[in-house]
Amino acid sequence: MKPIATTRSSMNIATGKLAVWWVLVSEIVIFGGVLGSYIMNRIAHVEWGEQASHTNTWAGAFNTFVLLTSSLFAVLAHQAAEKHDGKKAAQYLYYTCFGGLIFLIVKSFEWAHEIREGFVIQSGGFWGYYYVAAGLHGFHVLAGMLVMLWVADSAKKNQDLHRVENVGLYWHFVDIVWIFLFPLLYIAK
Amino acid sequence: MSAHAGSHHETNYVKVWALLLVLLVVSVVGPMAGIKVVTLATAFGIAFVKAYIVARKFMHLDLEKPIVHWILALALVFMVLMYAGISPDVGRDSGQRWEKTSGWHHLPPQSEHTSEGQGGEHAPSH
Amino acid sequence: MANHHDTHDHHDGAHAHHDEGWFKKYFWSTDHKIIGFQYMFTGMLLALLGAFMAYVFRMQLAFPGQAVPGWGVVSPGQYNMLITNHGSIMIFWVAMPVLIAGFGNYIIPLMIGADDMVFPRLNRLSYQLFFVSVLLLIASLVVQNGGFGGAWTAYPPLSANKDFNLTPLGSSLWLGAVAVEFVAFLLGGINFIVTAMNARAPGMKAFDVPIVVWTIVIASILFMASVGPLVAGAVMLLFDQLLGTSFFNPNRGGDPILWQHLFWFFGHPEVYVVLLPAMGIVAEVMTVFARKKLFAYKTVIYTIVATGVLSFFVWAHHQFVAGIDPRMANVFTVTTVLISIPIAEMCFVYIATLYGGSITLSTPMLWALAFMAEFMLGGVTGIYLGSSGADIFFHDTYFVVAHFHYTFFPIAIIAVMSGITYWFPKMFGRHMNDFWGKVHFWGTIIPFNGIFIPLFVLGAAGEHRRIFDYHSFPHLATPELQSLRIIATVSLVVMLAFQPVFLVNYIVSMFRGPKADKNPWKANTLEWTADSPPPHGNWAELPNCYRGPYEYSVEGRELDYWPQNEKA
Amino acid sequence: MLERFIPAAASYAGDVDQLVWLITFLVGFWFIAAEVMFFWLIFRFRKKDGVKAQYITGKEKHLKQWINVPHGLVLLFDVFIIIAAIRVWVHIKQTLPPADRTVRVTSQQWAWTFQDPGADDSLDTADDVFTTDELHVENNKTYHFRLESKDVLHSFFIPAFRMKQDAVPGRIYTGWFKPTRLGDYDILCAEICGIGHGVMGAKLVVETADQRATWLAAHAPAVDETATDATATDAASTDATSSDSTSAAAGQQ
Repeated sequence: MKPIATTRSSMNIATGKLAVWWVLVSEIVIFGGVLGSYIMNRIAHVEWGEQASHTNTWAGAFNTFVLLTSSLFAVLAHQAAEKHDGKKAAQYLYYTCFGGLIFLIVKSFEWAHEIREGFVIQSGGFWGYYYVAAGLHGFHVLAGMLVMLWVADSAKKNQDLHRVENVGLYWHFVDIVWIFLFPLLYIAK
Repeated sequence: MSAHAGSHHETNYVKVWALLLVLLVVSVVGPMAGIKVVTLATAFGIAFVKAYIVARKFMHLDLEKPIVHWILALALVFMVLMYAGISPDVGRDSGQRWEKTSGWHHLPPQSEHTSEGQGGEHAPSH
Repeated sequence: MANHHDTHDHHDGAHAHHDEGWFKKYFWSTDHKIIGFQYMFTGMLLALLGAFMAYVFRMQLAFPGQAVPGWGVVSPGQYNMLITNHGSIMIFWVAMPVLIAGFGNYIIPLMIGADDMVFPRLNRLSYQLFFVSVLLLIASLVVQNGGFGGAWTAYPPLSANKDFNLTPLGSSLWLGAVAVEFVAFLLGGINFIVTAMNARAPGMKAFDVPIVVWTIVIASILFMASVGPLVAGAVMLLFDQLLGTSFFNPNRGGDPILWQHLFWFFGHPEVYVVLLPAMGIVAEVMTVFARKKLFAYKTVIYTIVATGVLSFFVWAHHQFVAGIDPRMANVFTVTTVLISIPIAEMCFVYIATLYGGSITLSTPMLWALAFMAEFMLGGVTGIYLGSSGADIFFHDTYFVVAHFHYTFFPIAIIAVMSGITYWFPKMFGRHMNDFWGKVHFWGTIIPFNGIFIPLFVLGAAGEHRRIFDYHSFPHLATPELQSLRIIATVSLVVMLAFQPVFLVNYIVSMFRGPKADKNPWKANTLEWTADSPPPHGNWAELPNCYRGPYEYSVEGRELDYWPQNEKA
Repeated sequence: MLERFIPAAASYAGDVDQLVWLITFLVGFWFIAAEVMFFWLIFRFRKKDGVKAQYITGKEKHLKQWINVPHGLVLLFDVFIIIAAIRVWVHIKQTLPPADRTVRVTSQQWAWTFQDPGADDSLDTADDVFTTDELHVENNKTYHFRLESKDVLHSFFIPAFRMKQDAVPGRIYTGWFKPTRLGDYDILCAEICGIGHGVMGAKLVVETADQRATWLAAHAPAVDETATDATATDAASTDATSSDSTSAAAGQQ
């Protein structure tokens, strides 16, 4: 059961949404830590460019496309939820999840290929950051998908529709992180 | 949320999405020119534009309360601060009265001012 | 009472019934008060462990090489393990859980007039993760090759490479424990912040919120905004340990200085993360027992915010001589010394609050006043360390140790004791014994100064930290300095000998103490309008708020207090 | 104040001591003022029967001054402290007076190795003298030191010089000191470096030119060779070390 506290809104922002914004703050600083460390190291190490040249730009670009598209579905789900159309919202959420799934599949093929080529996490400074940053991001994609499936499940029954927007906010954030990871890990060579 | 339900519903999300895809294409094609400035502008400049569009249109930051802008700005400012405080040590090869040794670069540096005067003594690692 | 409990039970069966089992009531509860207790008791248990470690290594320092009663002969590896875990336990597993999570959970909903945290199940998960981190920590101490001994700062390459630290399992488990603990506090912190922002009683505006809630929320925000890079850094360090990556390995392109920055970018705000809640508790206690309105409430809020923001600009003063670019030290000297301004302002305001009061020296008030008196010494000695020129000498000497114990001990023990004795009647519906409370107070405060004043002197003599035996250093092995070490150790033993007084008083009072009514201290804040102890759901009818929290001795009123929920 | 415990044996040790005095006076004043005020208020406003506490919001001008004036003064005192601290810092850590002699200080778990330039006063020549855990320097000469670490962080701490600098693997740090007082002093490692941290000390001997000449003569080539061998074997594990030392010599600006 929910406490009365949860239903209050002294700031005039829904409690769940406010919490998601704070989650995003904590995520910004986590990814900020990784990416900040990566960028300053990258500037110091000219030779990392050579290591970076082995990444597959096309896989990265395709994954960017997939995440942007899934973000579109997430926002369409939110739109549907605001119109109290839980069924449609759930439908869009499943599309979003499907996008996440494709992203992870592409990612795992990419990694499998790189590992076969001998580029593992110990192979060099760049590869360390490459696997940590992308891995951390991939972990967030996976977590987002699981939460989204759970939200979609109740949205189907027209319950807790406000959660559709909250999980969407999180998904867009994960998308934004990738928008920065893509040039940092794939384009800069 | 529901108070402004009418206003942003009409945002054409598909159009925003299409714009994002165009930007994506530019960010992939731009760096192919191989000019450093163009690469930086297209790859990283466009990343900021894309992030801004997603935050504004998909996350509806344009309709969000000022407090949300403040807390996000807080996190971003602290990250800039962190970068500014750390990069003078980590992002450079040498500074006042210190320098990193050759082991620093796992692979040989290509153009490093600090390696001046070291002559051929690094030959084994080249 | 708690009529909303039974309205529906299809969401979460665990709390639909009042006849919950013992396990569900105390271990699987979503009640913020129970979770607060869980944090508090876990923290207190670990404080005993941390204190025992302090006892062992202080004995070793006073009587080097002799078997310590209760431990045996201390080897160098054990000594490093003891100091490392004493530090990390006292900060991460005592100060944080007791001050922020313990008090925060217990008092935030009560003080803002809510029936619970906004996310009770997230709250439970937060404690469970914290508990996992405790298990990991304990495991790290007992595994083969012993616990981690690279200091609580865990600087690589020492921490990153088992060939250097010789504790392959201990260091990874320790690091994992710290990382899990951070995640637990992130979850808890989100809960605190959102609860205080959104779940306030009707009529309670931002400036009607008691200082202690403000401080815990600001502290949670500081924690959240600073810990991220270290979480990332911990993952990277863990990979360095386990997979042999080279994030911090200088021979393969990494940079050990990066870890130092990531650590202190978190580590310095962390000081304020624990300081602020302590200052908040002191504000509550001082106003109640001086029967005084807080001198300039808004100024206090502004100084809290200013301190919080400034605390992000000072971190590298821990690294002045650690190999950072010397030019950066000038920037950080300026910011560090300037942070004394909001903190000094806050102290002045607290002192001024006493002016015109009617001060009762009850046990909680004694602790609160002792906090101020002792913390000021901790504060001013920080100026020596923040001034880059003087820090060249003082860095990593016992002066630093004495300085931060003069801040952390008031924070984690004195202010906590103040809070425990102050809220005890609310928590358990009974009073603690005042006489034994005062015995414990004096038996703690006097030896505390006996421990750390000699350490200031030792630091000034150039005694460096984390050394198990000073025999190798002729100028530090003099009888004069050794006698100072013995004074410190004897004081510690005396202080520890007085702690059972508290424990017995605490436990006996919990069951046998005289019954307390709703508002024994005649305080204003909302928690005193609930039953003692408050039931699940806190109030039968949630209170409204009509005024600020510190309206004591208002002119023209018969009573010298004016509860926040009282209509005119 | 510090001199009560350890002699000041370097040219800039006095500067640090003066800075410490300055800080002690400035913050000591505030500390005593605040504590006296604090205890006086506790005593003066203790609970008395029939006396009610006053209602003070803190907005009253004449009372607020008691906060604002100290506040401004703290800021002023802070400025003094900052200026003094930065002056000392810049002198010790940022300026680099011309060297009479340069030594290399190499730290490792758990020993200090010192490379003295020998009679020709130039580093990395055949007559260099290697010593372990003992550093000989000549009084009243400006020394540069090149600080390196082979494995983990160490810290080169000479209390009598009021000098401390961490040795970071992968970095070379250049510092300076000028001994001004004859005698034996401690060199400490002030950064935890593993189980041997507690025994990682060394002896610093400040001596006259004559004494140094005698010492050099006694430690000339024969000893030199074995010492180098010992260092070389130790260094074998870290591939970077050999090139480190050469780059250090060459990188002298």
